[in-house]
Amino acid sequence: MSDTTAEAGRRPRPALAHHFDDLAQQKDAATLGMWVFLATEVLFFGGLFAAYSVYRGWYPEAFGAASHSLDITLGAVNTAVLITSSLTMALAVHAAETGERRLLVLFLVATMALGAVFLGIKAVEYAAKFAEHHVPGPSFHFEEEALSRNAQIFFSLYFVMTGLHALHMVIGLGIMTWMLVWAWNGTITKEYASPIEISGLYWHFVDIVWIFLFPLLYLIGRHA
Amino acid sequence: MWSGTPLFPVSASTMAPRVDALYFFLVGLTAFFSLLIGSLIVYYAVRFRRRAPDAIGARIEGGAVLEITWTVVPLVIVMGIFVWGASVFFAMSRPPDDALNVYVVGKQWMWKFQHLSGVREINELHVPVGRPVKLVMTSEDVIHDVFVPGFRVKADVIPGRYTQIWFEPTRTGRYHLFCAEYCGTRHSGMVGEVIVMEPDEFQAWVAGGRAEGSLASEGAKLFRDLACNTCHRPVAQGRGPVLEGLFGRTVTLEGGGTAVVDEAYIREAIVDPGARVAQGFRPVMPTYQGIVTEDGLLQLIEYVKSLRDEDRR
Amino acid sequence: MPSHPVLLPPRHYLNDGFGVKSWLLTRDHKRIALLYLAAVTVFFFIGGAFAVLIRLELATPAGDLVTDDTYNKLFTMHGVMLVFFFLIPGIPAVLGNFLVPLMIGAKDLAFPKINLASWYIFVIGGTFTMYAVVTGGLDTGWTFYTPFSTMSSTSAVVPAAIGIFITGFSSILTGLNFIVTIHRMRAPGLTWFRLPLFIWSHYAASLIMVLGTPVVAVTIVLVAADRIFSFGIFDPNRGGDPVLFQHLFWFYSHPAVYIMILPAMGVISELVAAFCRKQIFGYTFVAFASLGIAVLGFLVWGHHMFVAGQSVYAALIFSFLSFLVAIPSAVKVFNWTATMYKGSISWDTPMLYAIGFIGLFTVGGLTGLFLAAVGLDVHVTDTYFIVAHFHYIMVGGTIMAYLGGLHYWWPKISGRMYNELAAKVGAVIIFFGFNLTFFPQFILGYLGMPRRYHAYPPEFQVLNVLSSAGASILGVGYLIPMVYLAWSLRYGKIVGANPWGAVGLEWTTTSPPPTENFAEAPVVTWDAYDYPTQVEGHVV
Amino acid sequence: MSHIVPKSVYYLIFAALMAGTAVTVAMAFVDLGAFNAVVALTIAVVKATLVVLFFMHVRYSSRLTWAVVFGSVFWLGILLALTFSDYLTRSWRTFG
Ligand code: HEA
Ligand code: HEA
Ligand code: HEC
Ligand code: CUA
Ligand SMILES: [Cu+2]
Repeated sequence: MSDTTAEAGRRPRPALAHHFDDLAQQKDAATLGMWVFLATEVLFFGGLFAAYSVYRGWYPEAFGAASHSLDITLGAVNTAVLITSSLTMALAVHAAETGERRLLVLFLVATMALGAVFLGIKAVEYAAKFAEHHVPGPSFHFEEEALSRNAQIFFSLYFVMTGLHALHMVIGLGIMTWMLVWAWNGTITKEYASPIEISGLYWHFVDIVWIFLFPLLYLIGRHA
Repeated sequence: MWSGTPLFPVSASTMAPRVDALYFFLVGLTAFFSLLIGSLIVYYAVRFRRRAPDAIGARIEGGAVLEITWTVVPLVIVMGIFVWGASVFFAMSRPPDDALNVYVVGKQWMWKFQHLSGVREINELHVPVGRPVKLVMTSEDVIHDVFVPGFRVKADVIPGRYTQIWFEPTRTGRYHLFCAEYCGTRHSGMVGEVIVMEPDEFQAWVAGGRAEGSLASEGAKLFRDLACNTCHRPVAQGRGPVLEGLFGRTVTLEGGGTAVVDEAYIREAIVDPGARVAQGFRPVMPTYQGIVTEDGLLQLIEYVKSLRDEDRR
Repeated sequence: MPSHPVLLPPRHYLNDGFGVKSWLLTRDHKRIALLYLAAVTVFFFIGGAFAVLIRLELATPAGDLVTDDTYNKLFTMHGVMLVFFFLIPGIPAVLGNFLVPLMIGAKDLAFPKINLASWYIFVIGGTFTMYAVVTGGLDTGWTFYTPFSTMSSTSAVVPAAIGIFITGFSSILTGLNFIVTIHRMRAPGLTWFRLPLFIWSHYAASLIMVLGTPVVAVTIVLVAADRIFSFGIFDPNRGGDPVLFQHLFWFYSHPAVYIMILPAMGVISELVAAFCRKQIFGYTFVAFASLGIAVLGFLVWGHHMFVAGQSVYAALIFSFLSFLVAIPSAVKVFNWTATMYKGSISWDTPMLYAIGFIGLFTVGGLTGLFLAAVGLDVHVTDTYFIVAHFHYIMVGGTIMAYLGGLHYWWPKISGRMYNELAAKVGAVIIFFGFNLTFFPQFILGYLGMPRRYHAYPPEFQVLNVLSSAGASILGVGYLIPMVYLAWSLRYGKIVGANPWGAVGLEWTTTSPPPTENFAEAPVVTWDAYDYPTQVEGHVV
Repeated sequence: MSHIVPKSVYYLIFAALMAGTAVTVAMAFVDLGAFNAVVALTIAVVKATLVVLFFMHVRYSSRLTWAVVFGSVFWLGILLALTFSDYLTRSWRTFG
């Protein structure tokens, strides 16, 4: 193991893996790796967006009516929560790059807290959907009888899209916990901030997905 | 051993020669390029075989002229094939107006055919020679596919909508009918025959069939039994739109947009009335999905098609 | 011939640690490649065994050997195993894993831990799918068409789907690893246009893995949601569109056929160059053809749906684009042929496989043109013509290239040479067995014999018997390399660093290479396949 | 060391994102016909672009990163465009 940096002894793991020449190469590789992974994610959600677009084109009325039954306030609040968490994440990256460890920990905790709030609100919304029998399947019931069949498609997509998004949030919380440990024990330094930056990329991506989900799911034909 | 083993399918429709011509052209093309490449590589492998253990090949960089040639020539060839294939396909997807209509319902694992005259058959389809036949097809469960190799036609049969193919038989005889889309356990047993007859024989066959009444008249019965006529009446005061003269017309929809009334539109109006609502009406019509069978739907459609403007009161 | 006896190098990746743990926890790309080799070989023989049963059943027109349900499970598992667990990972995860770092002068892939993880994910996915086979099997065809898979099939769709979903991530991670490695880990001086074509083709294939696989993953999620929670997204009775499933499925699965062929083409470029001792004619055109195939390959998926109820106009667009994607393949074939002109061509086994590939891929690819021509595809789609088309490319093409590559790099992997005579006999048997198996299927297809048929009209029997006879020859052919390659591991002649007198960074290090690949980090000052300037000093 | 984005930029972007959210919600209640969807999606695209450029530092990143971002969106475009080449033309009649 070649480890030339001076403060190597303090760290629980060597920052430079053996097969890289230097930290810059390692960082470049890791960053590119995350971006390529995010490209994968774009296409992953892209499949859902394609399905959504087809059915929304087919059943505009049913999609509008079903969308009305979602709680726009909770949706909007959640959007704000997630955007704020993106801000705290960006600030955490800033703190890592400038080597401010206390701030870094603080912002990571804030990001996680906001993420948890988002999931909490989502859970409240899901519970309401269950109570209203808006979950697709045998017990599905929709108030406007004539639109019921196609509203069910909307809710199917709603649950798959928000469910997969929530799953990404949960994974994000896991990553953030890990980063918190590294921030805490000093693995993250000014020189070795890239783990935080890369986790940040992931977090922001999940935010972007929501930025699209919110208008697509909550805001159809509200004026009507 | 080879007697009774065909190497080429019979050609029994007007479409068959057109498809076969394209096929033979492609066989020729494939033979030409495969033999060209094949003999070149074998010839080079022999001619330029390594003669000393440390011999090295000649240094040749490659040339733009050659590269452009063997990019452009295949490009021109394939564009030709594209146009050819597309024109055959267009002919296949455009049934002649005077085609004889037959409805097809596929289900695991059998074929049901309904002639307009009301004659029904299972796994056998009788048609007259020399007359275009249009099949309007749907499925009761999963995707199937009607395939008659002798006619060179094939199309998937999809639940929830209508697809169609057409053919004009050119010779009498019995031809294989296969289900060509995998549909479960007895997919390979979902086979039947198309029986092409002389027109007069066909007339006799129709007359001999035990028709329960034409499709449209069966539909009229259903229309009363399901109480459609409580809302749809030949006068404008009904709760639903007047259906007389509807078929083929362009209707305006609630919330903008228009739609041409064809078989698929009527089908949708019955199984999913909420999807497209005619202008000036509330979506009060209940869905008949699960209440009317696919066969029943076809009868209703034929009935609605048979309602002429003149029947209005 | 060297006068002194050649010995294995004292220290190499195979003797750097012994015992199960040193293998199962290895981060060394070369060892992971061998782990993949083991897994993939197992899956190949499982899938091949299903093929044997298929061909046995089809020897008679009546469905007499197995029941119809069993037959449906046989061809489904045959397709699933061989596509997802053999052909897609095959060349990239075995040869690519071994060679990408070596060819670009790197110590390892960019993410060695992820590389190991992807092997585990692969094995877990495979286990899941095998579990599905045991608990009821899968009878949907490898294409999982809805609503049959979601509403009708009573077989183990969900476990199999989960298995494939999991395996998808292994594929994504491998592709990601390659892309980052090729961008970031090249040796000094190794510019893009000095890269071996093997690297270009793996780069192109990786793009497809990364951009295509997620779509099929999410499609599988939707199928599972339909099946488990009865969501009805693809159920026409509840407003869903089964054709949408086909769009999403083929958005991945068409490009996936290029995941299967591009790495094979990369292998062929290496083989042709090495056994002609000559640079590849039109290097840049071949390199860009790989990228062209990867990009255009994403635009043609609808050609699997010409009769599936998509719009006539979409069919025309997809037909047009399908013809375009044939052009870069044609360019490659012509360039390989031109490379042979005035080469110094040896008849070693890998070259026999390369020649077999070029011929069979040409036939398979040209029959693809039949299918891209819409009006003709209507007649042949879902018949044995399709079956013949893709076996010509996948078995006649990719497997030929895989075997050729395995033979070519075998001395590098193991440090030893196999028995050349046995290898040549094997190659010839495989070639003849293959053609006897699949050529009759073209005729059967045009006659109208539908695929996935457990029983068929008696007039098709003669051709089917020929095909079954070919398959047994082919099966024997595949066993031969197993035997002599295994034998060579112990008794094969020890070879030096460069037994073929080939160029390329992988031949400059010892055989087998040390764990860190190169004693000294290489610096590249030459182009790929730079024969006249480089071959001096090689032990021939 | 790579470019460190000043905090003020983050706050500015944050404000823009919040404003964007407010505007989308507000616009949803105004009847613009088919344009409602267009407006909502345009705002979403703008918001996403801001996040990508500033929060995710793409504005300050290498050409390769740009290429990956552009590439992924382009591929998504392929998926949507060719899928809709089917759905939008299904009702067209074949001419003749
Ligand atoms: C590795 C796998 C692989 C590869 C590389 C290809 C390559 C091609 N395939 Fe194939 N294909 C499959 C695997 C593959 N295919 C499979 C598995 C299926 C069936 C799936 C299922 O339903 O289960 C299928 C099905 C399939 C269909 C759908 C048929 C149907 O279901 O109705 C079509 C239609 O267009 C098609 C076309 C093509 C074309 C045009 C190419 C081209 O890329 C070929 C290009 C190559 C050449 C053209 C040869 C070299 C050229 C020359 C020697 C020069 C002369 C050239 C010219 C004049 C142009 N393929
Ligand atoms: C990568 C891909 C791959 C490979 C390598 C093969 C290899 C072979 N395939 Fe397969 N095939 C597919 C991919 C592949 N196939 C796919 C995707 C389908 C479509 C599935 C679907 O419709 O869903 C298909 C379908 C398919 C069919 C059509 C089934 C049908 O539609 O009803 C047939 C029929 O002949 C067939 C035959 C063969 C044969 C004879 C081989 C031979 O090359 C196999 C040779 C190998 C061996 C013979 C193994 C050797 C091992 C032994 C001899 C061990 C001892 C064995 C026993 C004890 C039994 N395949
Ligand atoms: C409760 C009243 C009611 C009943 C019963 C009813 N319909 Fe309707 N139908 C309507 C109304 C209202 C509309 C217009 C709104 C719409 O398109 O949903 C309509 C529309 C239609 C249309 C489309 C007409 C157009 O101009 O677009 C068809 C076709 C149709 N119905 C057929 C039937 C058939 C067949 C039945 C019986 C199986 C039936 N209806 C039963 C009320 C009814
Ligand atoms: Cu019906 Cu196959
Ligand atoms: Cu394809």
